[in-house]
Amino acid sequence: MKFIIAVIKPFKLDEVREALSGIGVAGMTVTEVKGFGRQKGQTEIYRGAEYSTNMLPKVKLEIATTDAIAPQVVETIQQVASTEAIGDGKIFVLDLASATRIRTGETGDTAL
Amino acid sequence: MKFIIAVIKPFKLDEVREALSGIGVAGMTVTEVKGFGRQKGQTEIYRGAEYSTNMLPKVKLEIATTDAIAPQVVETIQQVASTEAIGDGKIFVLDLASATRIRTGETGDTAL
Amino acid sequence: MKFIIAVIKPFKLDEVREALSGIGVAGMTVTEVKGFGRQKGQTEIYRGAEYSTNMLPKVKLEIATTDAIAPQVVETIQQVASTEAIGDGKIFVLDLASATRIRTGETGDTAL
Amino acid sequence: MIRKLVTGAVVAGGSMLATTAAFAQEVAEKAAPVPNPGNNAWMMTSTVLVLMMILPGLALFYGGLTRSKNMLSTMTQIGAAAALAMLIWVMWGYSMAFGPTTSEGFIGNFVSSGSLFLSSVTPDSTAATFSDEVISEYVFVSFQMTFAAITAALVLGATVERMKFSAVMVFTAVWLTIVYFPIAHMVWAGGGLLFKLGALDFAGGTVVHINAGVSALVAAIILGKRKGYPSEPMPPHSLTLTMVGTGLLWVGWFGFNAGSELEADGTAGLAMINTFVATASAGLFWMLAEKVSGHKGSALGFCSGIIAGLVAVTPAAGNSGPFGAIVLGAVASIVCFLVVSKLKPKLGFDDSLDAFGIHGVGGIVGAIGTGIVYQPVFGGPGDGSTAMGAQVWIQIQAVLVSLVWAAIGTVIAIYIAKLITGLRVSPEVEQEGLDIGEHGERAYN
Amino acid sequence: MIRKLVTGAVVAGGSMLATTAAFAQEVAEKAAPVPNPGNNAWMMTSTVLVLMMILPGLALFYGGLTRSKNMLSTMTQIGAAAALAMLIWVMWGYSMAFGPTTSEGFIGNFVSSGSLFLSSVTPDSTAATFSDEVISEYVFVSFQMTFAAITAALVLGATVERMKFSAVMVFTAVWLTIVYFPIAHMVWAGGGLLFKLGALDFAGGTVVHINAGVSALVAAIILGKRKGYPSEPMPPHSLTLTMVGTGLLWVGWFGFNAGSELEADGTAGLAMINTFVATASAGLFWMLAEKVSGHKGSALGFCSGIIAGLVAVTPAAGNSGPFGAIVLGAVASIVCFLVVSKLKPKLGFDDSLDAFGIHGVGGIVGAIGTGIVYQPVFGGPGDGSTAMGAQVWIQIQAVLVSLVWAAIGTVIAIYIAKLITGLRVSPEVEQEGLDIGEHGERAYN
Amino acid sequence: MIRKLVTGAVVAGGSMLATTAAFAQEVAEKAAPVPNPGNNAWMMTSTVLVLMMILPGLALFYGGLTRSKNMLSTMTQIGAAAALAMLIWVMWGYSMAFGPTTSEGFIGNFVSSGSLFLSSVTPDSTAATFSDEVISEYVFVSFQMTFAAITAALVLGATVERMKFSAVMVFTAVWLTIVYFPIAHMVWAGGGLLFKLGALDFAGGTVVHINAGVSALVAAIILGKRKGYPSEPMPPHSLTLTMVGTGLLWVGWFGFNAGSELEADGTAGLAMINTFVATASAGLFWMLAEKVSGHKGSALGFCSGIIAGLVAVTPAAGNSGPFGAIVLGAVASIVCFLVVSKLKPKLGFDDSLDAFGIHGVGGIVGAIGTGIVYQPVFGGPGDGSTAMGAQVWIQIQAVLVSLVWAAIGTVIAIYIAKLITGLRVSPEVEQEGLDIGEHGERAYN
Ligand SMILES: Nc1ncnc2c1ncn2[C@@H]1O[C@H](COP(=O)(O)OP(=O)(O)O)[C@@H](O)[C@H]1O
Ligand SMILES: Nc1ncnc2c1ncn2[C@@H]1O[C@H](COP(=O)(O)OP(=O)(O)O)[C@@H](O)[C@H]1O
Ligand SMILES: Nc1ncnc2c1ncn2[C@@H]1O[C@H](COP(=O)(O)OP(=O)(O)O)[C@@H](O)[C@H]1O
Repeated sequence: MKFIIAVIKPFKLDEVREALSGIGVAGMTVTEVKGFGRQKGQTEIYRGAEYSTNMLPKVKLEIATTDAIAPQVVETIQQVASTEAIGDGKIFVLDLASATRIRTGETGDTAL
Repeated sequence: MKFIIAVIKPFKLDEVREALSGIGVAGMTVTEVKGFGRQKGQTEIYRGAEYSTNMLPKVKLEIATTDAIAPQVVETIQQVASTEAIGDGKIFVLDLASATRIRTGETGDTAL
Repeated sequence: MKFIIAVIKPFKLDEVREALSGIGVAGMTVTEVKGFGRQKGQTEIYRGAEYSTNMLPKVKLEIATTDAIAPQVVETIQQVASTEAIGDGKIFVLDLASATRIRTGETGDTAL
Repeated sequence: MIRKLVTGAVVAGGSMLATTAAFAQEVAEKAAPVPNPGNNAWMMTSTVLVLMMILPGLALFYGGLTRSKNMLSTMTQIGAAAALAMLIWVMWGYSMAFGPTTSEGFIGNFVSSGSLFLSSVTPDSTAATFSDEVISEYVFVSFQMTFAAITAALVLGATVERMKFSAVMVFTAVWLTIVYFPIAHMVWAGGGLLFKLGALDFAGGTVVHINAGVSALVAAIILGKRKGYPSEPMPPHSLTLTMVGTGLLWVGWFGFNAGSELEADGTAGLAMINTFVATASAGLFWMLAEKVSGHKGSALGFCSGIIAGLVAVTPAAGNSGPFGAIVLGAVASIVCFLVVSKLKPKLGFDDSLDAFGIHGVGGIVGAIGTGIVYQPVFGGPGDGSTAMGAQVWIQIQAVLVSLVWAAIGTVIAIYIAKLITGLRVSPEVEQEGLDIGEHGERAYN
Repeated sequence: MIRKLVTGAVVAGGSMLATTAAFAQEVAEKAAPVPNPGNNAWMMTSTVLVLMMILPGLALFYGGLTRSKNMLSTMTQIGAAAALAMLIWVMWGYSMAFGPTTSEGFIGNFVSSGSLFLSSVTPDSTAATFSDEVISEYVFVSFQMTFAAITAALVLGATVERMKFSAVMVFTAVWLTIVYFPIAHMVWAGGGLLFKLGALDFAGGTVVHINAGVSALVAAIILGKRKGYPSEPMPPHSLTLTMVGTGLLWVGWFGFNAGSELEADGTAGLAMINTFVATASAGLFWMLAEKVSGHKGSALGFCSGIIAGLVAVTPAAGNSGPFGAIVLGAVASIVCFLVVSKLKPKLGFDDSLDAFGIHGVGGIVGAIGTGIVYQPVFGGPGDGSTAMGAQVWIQIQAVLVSLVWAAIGTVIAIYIAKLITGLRVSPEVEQEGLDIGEHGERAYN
Repeated sequence: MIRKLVTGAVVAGGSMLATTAAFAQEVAEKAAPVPNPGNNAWMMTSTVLVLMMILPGLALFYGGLTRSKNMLSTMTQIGAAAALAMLIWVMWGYSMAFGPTTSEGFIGNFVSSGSLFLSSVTPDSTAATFSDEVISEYVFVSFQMTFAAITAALVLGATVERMKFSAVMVFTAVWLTIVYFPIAHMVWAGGGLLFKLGALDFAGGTVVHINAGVSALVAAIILGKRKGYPSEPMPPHSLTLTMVGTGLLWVGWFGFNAGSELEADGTAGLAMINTFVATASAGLFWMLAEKVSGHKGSALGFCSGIIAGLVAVTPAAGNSGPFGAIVLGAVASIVCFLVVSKLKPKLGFDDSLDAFGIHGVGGIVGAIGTGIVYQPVFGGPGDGSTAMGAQVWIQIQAVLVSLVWAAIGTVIAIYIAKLITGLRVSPEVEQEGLDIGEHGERAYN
């Protein structure tokens, strides 16, 4: 199994979720994060104090999938979340050693 | 070592934490997340506009453990966090290549 | 590639970020989390009811790096984030199977 | 001062209309007193200030103390209970408390009648003040209406986070009718039991605060504790909002206290300065009490002290000198602090937001203390005609009567609410929060 | 009551100065009426209350309903539009609406003139009330100024989250000049068209609410929907703040309604009690309507009902008895509920915060309903001299005139704003939020 | 107008009691002036409005600008300092500033005495206004009390996020005694130095704003910068709350400015309209200044302008025509903008919330500007008897005296606080936030 971590622009969340459920992704976990990368933030000014922050609001998705559909998940996210503008985000894939559904105690692929 | 990621219902947090400290888990990191899965959210109505969201508030635990106690951690979480109702959450186990305690620079099992 | 997860004290964030960009880390993702460990929280009192919480505000960094610079990243974080006081946090390193830049679809080291 | 009230009001306002129209006209032509616009202006301002105490004041004060999942429920219960109280007030409340027809004999101690649906009130009718002045009766009706509304809302502080919205509505309607209106009549109306006894209650320490506090306690006990209380931490979700609410309550309370003089005169000024200093003293003394008992002086402590001081000075506002008020505020604050943070955890009940601990206890301290600070030796405005001991005993009697009446009435009201609505939300709704469960919304998105 | 207004005001205040100074002095020496401080006090209080309705009241009410990324933009637009309105008011607004020189003939139906830059006003000049009293003209100018300011701000409820700040400024300036001042003149000034027609509008149902509501609708349609509306959920970011705003609006509205009597008399008291009970009734009836249509009674429903009730009782405040007011509030609440939750989703426009759905619709119900509740048979203060049917017909005519005038004027104003500023923010700014995009800040850090 | 004040007040109120009782009675029987309820009503309303400026107004304005970890600390410091000021005021403050016994000779320029613990005040005693009217002395005491309280609270804007709570308490007590009361006496009391000089200060530009601003600057410099300032970003944690605070300050300021007339007359109306338009103008001009210097017009800019305008119009409120006020607001706004966003970053001090940058600087602009806009040529109410140059020079002298007095007094007060309490929290507490470190609570859970 794979554990996929994707950092995307917040306004793409709904689209990505819909696309993923289209290819059979049953669940995911979503976190509000701040991203730091090439994309530069707007300059904010508070009474003359300028903050030019590179910390931008992003959304992080965590999705556990079977090995089989993992590549498709990555591809779908990449395509749907891309606006071709800097700051679109990243997708990271890690190996997932085991998964358990808390409700039933099932493990492995059926737990996802 | 293992890196265990568990997504549970928020109100189970205290119970799980106590149970884990009972089996010797010294630390963990907790994040408020939104979960998306089989469980469906309540319908919210604002002046006639209905939003039925499937994004539900969950709590994510991240726990680094030795290989030895990892199975026991998973089992404990599974048992304590289960209400046998849909939406109880998941437990994911990843392999952890290395761990470092920032304060001392210690690495490996003793850093946990 | 490696996926580095570091939990640090919030006020160290800026320093760590600067140090990392000094050694060429282009990006990272930051989350506000609550940490549970050896460090004990302050006691809070509301009209005579005492809550002594061990959940302390921390900041979690997630950084994907090449295998080459991973050790240096760990070391830098460890050194900069350390105050030698309890609760400084941890650094976890996981193996990263693949990485994709959403904007371009690039994968591997160049996507970081 | 309020004790000199309402027979006059009735004469000038309603009862004129109770006589034959012809005669009334004749009287009116001769003597019809015209309100001084200055007094009317002050009383309208006061009325508006008391509304501000309820919404947003009390809603924020209480709401900030609840968990965020119950924020809207708390605010909505307060708002809706107040709204219901207003409608009931114009329908039968005013009539029961201040109606022009004073019932004969025993029953007249407890209720009046004769102005259902405000039938006796017109833009020209007036209510007497304590001097020779009058104010427009509609203004008097509005002012008193806000008292009924806030008292009903205060009770809910003990029952939030678990009582059904429908139960709140039923309870409010019954409770006002069998508890609030009779007590208001007893204390403030010319023929009322405690009025005749000579109890001092400038702005409603007994009618509003003891009454609300005791009712809150009884309701909380019958309702039972919140799930998880006291083992689970339930920290206030926004003390910022609680402080905002505190500020607005303080601001609005000047309508309450200085407004209760019914005129913009020097006694209103006295009530005003007392309300300032008693409150300031109580706010600081609560923090001091925390300090002395080994904790840090807290923001919530400051807010709690402010409220305790306001409550305690309510019966004393025009019945004390400024230094009596400072002392009264300090004493009430310390007593409430001890009850809320030392005694309450030992007792079993869950008075969620300390409606009893602060309004009930502070109200009792204030009511009894008024008998003391009223005396000229303590700088009070009393003429010394009633000895201090005697006055204090009158005050204690008044407290006891309200206590018993409120307790019994609340038991009845809450069981009626239980019968009709089931009273308490399901454990699932309680877990998930009443905002989603009862109103289908979240406070913050 | 307001319909008896401003010819008198003009006589006592401005027009005296329009005559030769010598003559004026002579008149002044003989008869110069001196304001009763009580009336001045009440009117200054009322003025302050209306300001509180705008900032923080309306800013919170609207702001809480927007998404957090647009919070500052919403609040700033409201504040800045109000500020601009104040400046314009003293420059040419007061002159156009209530100036001492009533233009002759046809044009006099729509505007007056003669007090540009308040040239005719001094600390000693006065404005007549509806009886023999006067108030200081500066107070009258201030009071009326807040009406212009809040009306301009109300319109923005339909256009938030997408309209440029600069466009708001231009629109406000033009709109006040061609829509608000003429309508205020028509309804309230002695020579005004609708005034002469005999339309009842105690506190500005037509001038403020119908006017703002219709203008909001037109502006929203021209501006177009928010990106993602209605498919994307846009839940209110803080109903807590919306409830706070609701409370402050209710509190402030007493300045609006009871202040419109211009005196602290019994009719002001009547306006006050009506404003209480109509609102209470409307708040509860909205929740009831939700219940009946199968949902949970909601906090936002309660707030919406409160506003609908306040809007509806505005023209009726001193023109109704309390029970007329209760019924009016209930009816307006139910009608607005149906429009906002049943009708609006079917129509295509995006009136973001329901400025039309509540102010427009509630205002129309109130204006027409006032013709009914005014009648003595329904407990109203009317003397029955105008038959109910006739009065209702007058009210309908007034509604239609304002409707058409406001719609046309808004089209002009919005297109001028478009020409100068481009009207709408870029899609990127809209996506990212107007707080960052237009003001360079975040509401919460 | 205020300059005509307090000798009269003393005569009517206190000093009567300072003579033999018998004589006083005789005088009283002949002439005892009775307050008009309208004036009393307005003054009580004004008093309440000023309290609202402090809590919740200023607490929100300042609190929103701090980081969330210091929110409760900021609000509590403001509330507790104000509470302490109230107690001190009735104990010795009123006596020092407005006591009935004017000290002879040199010392009489700076303090009075004779009413410790308000010993000379009764519900019947009165204070003179500027005409032949009087108001109840308790009302005057209350009104002036709120001025002392808010001024103490204003200073804290420069010292938040690092000053100990205990230090705040000690500082406030000393500072009021050696700085505020003497300056209030100098400017407003009959025998006061600046009063005799002929300085114009309608509502406290010098006493409140310059005084608070300068003291804030001095305190901030002695206290030192916040850890991390200016390298670490410290964005306001909730501009929403800051805007709410701004709105409440504006609303409350009418009590401040129009209340300072002490009567509900036409001059109060003038003060009111000036307070509207100067503020509106300043709010918009700050945004404009941002725009012109290449930034976006910001919400915080709007708020800052509002406050700058309010500060500047304070001395001018009844001493200017509306157009003088508009210009004064605009000028003050631009000057404050330049100081706060251009000059301050270049200087080394950390005036955390710009108490000096806005209250100090805006106060100075207002005080000097008042000498100009007062002139009849600019539409002001002056009679031209004092030439503009001469008046401006008087104003400058008054500014200088307060500046020096406040600076020296603050140095003393802050070092006393340091001696007793240590002044500043430990670096750990500062890092972690004063809410947890000093009060043991979190603002948000
Ligand atoms: N090395 C990294 N490790 C973890 N997260 C990263 C890394 N680099 C970028 N990110 C995340 O991806 C987001 C987008 O990256 P950025 O460099 O701004 O644009 P792009 O991906 O289009 O090149 C960042 O805001 C951050 O959240
Ligand atoms: N494939 C997945 N990857 C990551 N998180 C998941 C995944 N599936 C479910 N989750 C998380 O687990 C939570 C519970 O899942 P859900 O399907 O609702 O219930 P259950 O686990 O009882 O079947 C979700 O809210 C989500 O946070
Ligand atoms: N086993 C663990 N798994 C995940 N996170 C941990 C673990 N142990 C500690 N942490 C995180 O590291 C933080 C610091 O740990 P703590 O034990 O308090 O101090 P120290 O690292 O100095 O020993 C905790 O607050 C928590 O966020």
